[in-house]
Amino acid sequence: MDTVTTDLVLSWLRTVDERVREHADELTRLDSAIGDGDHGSNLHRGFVAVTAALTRSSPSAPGEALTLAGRTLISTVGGASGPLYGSALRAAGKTLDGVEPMPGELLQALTAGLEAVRKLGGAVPGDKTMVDAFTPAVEAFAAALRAGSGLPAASAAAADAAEKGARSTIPLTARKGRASYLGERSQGHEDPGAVSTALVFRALADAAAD
Amino acid sequence: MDTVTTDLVLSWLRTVDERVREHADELTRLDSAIGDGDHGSNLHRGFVAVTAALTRSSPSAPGEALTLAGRTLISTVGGASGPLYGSALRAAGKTLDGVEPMPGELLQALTAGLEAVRKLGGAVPGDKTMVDAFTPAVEAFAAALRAGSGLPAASAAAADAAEKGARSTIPLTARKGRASYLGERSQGHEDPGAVSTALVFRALADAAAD
Amino acid sequence: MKKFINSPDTVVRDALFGFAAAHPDRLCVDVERGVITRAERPRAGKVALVSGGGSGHEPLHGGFVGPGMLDAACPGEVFTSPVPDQMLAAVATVSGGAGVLFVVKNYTGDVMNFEMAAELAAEDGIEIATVLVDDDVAVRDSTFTAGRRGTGATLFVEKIAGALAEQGADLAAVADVARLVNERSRSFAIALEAGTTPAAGRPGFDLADDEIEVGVGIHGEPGRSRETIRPARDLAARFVDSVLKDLPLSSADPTIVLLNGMGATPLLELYLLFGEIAALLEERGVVITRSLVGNYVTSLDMAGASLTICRADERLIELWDAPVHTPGLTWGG
Amino acid sequence: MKKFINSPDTVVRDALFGFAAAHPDRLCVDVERGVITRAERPRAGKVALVSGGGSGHEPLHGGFVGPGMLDAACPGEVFTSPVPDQMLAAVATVSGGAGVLFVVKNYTGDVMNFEMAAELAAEDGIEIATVLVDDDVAVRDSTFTAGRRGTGATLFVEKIAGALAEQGADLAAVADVARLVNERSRSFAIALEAGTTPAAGRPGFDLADDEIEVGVGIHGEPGRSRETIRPARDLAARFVDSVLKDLPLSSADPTIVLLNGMGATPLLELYLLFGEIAALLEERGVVITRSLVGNYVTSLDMAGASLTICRADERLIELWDAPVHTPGLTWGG
Ligand SMILES: Nc1ncnc2c1ncn2[C@@H]1O[C@H](COP(=O)(O)OP(=O)(O)O)[C@@H](O)[C@H]1O
Ligand SMILES: Nc1ncnc2c1ncn2[C@@H]1O[C@H](COP(=O)(O)OP(=O)(O)O)[C@@H](O)[C@H]1O
Ligand SMILES: [Mg+2]
Ligand SMILES: [Mg+2]
Ligand SMILES: [Mg+2]
Ligand SMILES: [Mg+2]
Repeated sequence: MDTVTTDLVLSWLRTVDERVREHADELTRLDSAIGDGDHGSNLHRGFVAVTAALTRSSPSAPGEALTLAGRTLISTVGGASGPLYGSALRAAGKTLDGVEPMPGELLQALTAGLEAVRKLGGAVPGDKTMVDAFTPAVEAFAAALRAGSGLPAASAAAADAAEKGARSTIPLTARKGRASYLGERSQGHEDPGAVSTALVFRALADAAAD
Repeated sequence: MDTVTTDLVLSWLRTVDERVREHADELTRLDSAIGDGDHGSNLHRGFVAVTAALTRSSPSAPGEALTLAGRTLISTVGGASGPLYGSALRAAGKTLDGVEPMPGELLQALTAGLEAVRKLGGAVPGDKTMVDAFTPAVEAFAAALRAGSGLPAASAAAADAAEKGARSTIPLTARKGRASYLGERSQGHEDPGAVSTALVFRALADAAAD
Repeated sequence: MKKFINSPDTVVRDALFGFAAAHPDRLCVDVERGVITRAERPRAGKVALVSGGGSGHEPLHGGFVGPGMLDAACPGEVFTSPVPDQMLAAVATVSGGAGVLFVVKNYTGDVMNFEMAAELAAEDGIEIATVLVDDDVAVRDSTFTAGRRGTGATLFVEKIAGALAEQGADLAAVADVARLVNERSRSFAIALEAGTTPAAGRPGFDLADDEIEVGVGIHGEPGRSRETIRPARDLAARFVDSVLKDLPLSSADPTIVLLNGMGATPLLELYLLFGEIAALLEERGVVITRSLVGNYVTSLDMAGASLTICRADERLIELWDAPVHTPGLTWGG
Repeated sequence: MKKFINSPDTVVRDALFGFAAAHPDRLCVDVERGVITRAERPRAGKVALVSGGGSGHEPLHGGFVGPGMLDAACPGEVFTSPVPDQMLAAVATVSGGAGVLFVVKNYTGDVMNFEMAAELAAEDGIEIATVLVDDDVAVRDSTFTAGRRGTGATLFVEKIAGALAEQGADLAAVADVARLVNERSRSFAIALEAGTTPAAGRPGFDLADDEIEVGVGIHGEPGRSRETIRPARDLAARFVDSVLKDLPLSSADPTIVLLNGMGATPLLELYLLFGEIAALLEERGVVITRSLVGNYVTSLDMAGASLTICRADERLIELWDAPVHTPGLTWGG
């Protein structure tokens, strides 16, 4: 079974909720170092609301689920990450047609999500933001599909790339978001948004692996 | 030479200034435990002003010196200790007539000082205040004179008694001053005002011993 | 200790220069004599209100000098009552011939220094009345001790007596209303962290990471008991129970409620705590007629709060509502 | 962490209940939708001012809602910008048909969330203008970064634009004056201790006993550099130099000067520091036309201060002096 079912997307989003909960303190600690120490609680609040919204309205298509999740994040998270993740999921959801889209369509959706983040936030790779994890993840996902991988393997490749991308932010000087206020003092710290993006992709890989 | 000369009184007051300076931190620490942590700086401020006032006006009689010192304390210290020590020295000074009074006259002056403190503050021995050092000091001074001691020995006896009186405040429950707010939690701490009173009598003993 | 100061010895003096610079149009600050008065000269025939006490409680008292409240304030050294010379200088400056009310918080030092000043002023033929503020229920009142401390109710007394004086009442009437407000007001405080005086350089007492000091005063004196931190809801009950025990209230009583921060407590927490206290008071049938939430009677950088309630009546509420224009408290036309 | 809270998750909601209880006569607090508005309904034809941002900066913004200043405030979670739904609810409540000005501090999150709200409101046919406040000189301004942060000047913008809106000016004029005030205002902050968010439970950064953080923001972000504590006189020079470098002033310029406490700094220290700053400004020929000393744009329990100066003109001073009646700022008839 290599299509993107509604169940798979629901399981993905539920897994993100779990992972964010588990890593909330870590995300907050990372954000304390170069930001304002709320990234963990921001995402936690958001994905708890997402799970609740999905349970309430049990969407019948993957795109519908992602769009609802995006809208919910926009309405509950605030901060920089709320509009960014919210717009990403909404854009991805709007791109995803039908009840069982193919992996290639998920790639388009992820690409649309990344585009939304880059358009809204204006960050490019190297600015020390979630874009530094998101971009290589989408690229790895695309490369894996091109190489003939199925959804589980492509998702795992994306998760690996996102984690590597997150780690790659450590030496960078932040140029966007709150960490940019620190200038060179932001060097030596991992970007919290890049780390949470890696969690999102790892959750996709785990959901797809089942 | 067993009279109370102006020089002796000036030397006494200067010695108090020195001792208060040396013990300011200790007095403040004691006051932090059961009060508001200012007794050291209060007395320090006061006796620096006393030394300055005495230098400025070089009084020609012991009573004049003590009265001036008392007035200066009232005008510069504030808090509870300012009016108490100030009134004590003023009352003592007013009692002390002539340029070279006898030790018996000093006893009368010290007694008047103690009376002023007790009248103004309303404390009795056992209330955990400076009265617990002042009272035995005056009694010991009186007893020594009665037993035929001269000024140096009587002053030393008074200082010993004041120090013992100060230590005797440790187990007491404060009933007057700021420490009384603590009720039984004031037990186990030495009263800062009793300790500073012991410094005053030790300074007298040292000045008289020269 | 990290503070915006030049030296522990010059804190009050240096701050007075800043106070003068900040309010040149409304206040007159005599740094040498340690007296803060209104910019306008005293109105003949108006009872003058003079207060004062140790510094470190700002905006009390200097921040309450102005139309509708105090005529003068005498700031002592940090946590140390002012000296009689200051009160005498204040009286000389603001006395309008109708007598002077001393508003004195009940601490041994304050009482003695104001008493000495009152005696000397009386010798100069100036009529002085004194109200002692003693509202803190954490301290047992007894004639054998120093009695209850004066804390939050000082603001109520200064505001309400100040309003009556502004209306032209005589000294007896102003002193009476001041005493009435004090009798009908009670306070209770809890500290999360002690404040640090510049002279001591370290906190007045040390608390563990989960400890609070219950029943503290405003001078870094330790409180009645040390307890474990609890949710705001539970602490609110502690505040309310302590005050109401000493100040029984019926739903027919108008009240003025002050939730006061001790200096380092964020307004966000004060509002939160006030919400819990208001809910509890409502449960118990107590009506909040007027309220004030903020840092008014502080204790340097102590983290904590105090609750003060005044059992008012229509007249006291009217006087409370009267215009006041001071750096620390402003309302009305 | 010791705070007057029930749980880190409910801090803002719980505090809003307290805010409502504290100001029942003047404010309307919609706890569910997270919007604070004036008690009176919007005046038809008046431009409405809506601001908001993360909580923890009280009295900013909720404490600045009232006649002469804001029409509505949207409090986000602690240090987290509010969500667009809040701004839309605020707009729906306070729009008087003459358009709405969003006052937004320049932080990525605030900018994005207000932008989304502005787009959605525009779709509903409501005219929205936005002013971005970016006064903090500690941050280098550049189009490649997030730009300067918005801090103390927010109070100036909200007060002055609010006054003009109250006078009946149209949206373009109100937005223009808001931008003018922002352009002419600069700020700089120094922290002695970081604040602690309820969520993180520990200070945003750790400082040694003699360390200070220079050029900090109001969200517990560390500053530009870590330095050794110095006397207030020297730190005053640091504040003044930093601001004046970016905001050249001649003795002909009227100024508005705000010395702002970050939450845990006693008023005594703020006044002391202000005294030093005022003396330095005088030395450099800068005239302080109006000043404000106190805790206005705070950062929870951060110990520290920020200096904001606005190069004003006669018109801005007039608007500054116009009556304002809010919980956090009150003057005039
Ligand atoms: N302009 C931007 N473009 C992309 N990502 C951004 C941008 N600004 C911030 N971020 C991401 O958002 C993360 C911070 O999110 P969060 O802490 O929730 O919001 P805030 O910074 O408002 O407190 C950063 O670690 C970064 O990855
Ligand atoms: N009523 C009183 N009678 C006698 N001594 C008193 C009385 N009240 C306080 N004292 C003395 O004053 C000392 C405190 O002085 P100080 O700290 O300078 O003043 P304050 O208590 O106003 O801060 C106490 O330790 C005590 O010995
Ligand atoms: Mg953050
Ligand atoms: Mg003391
Ligand atoms: Mg004292
Ligand atoms: Mg944030």
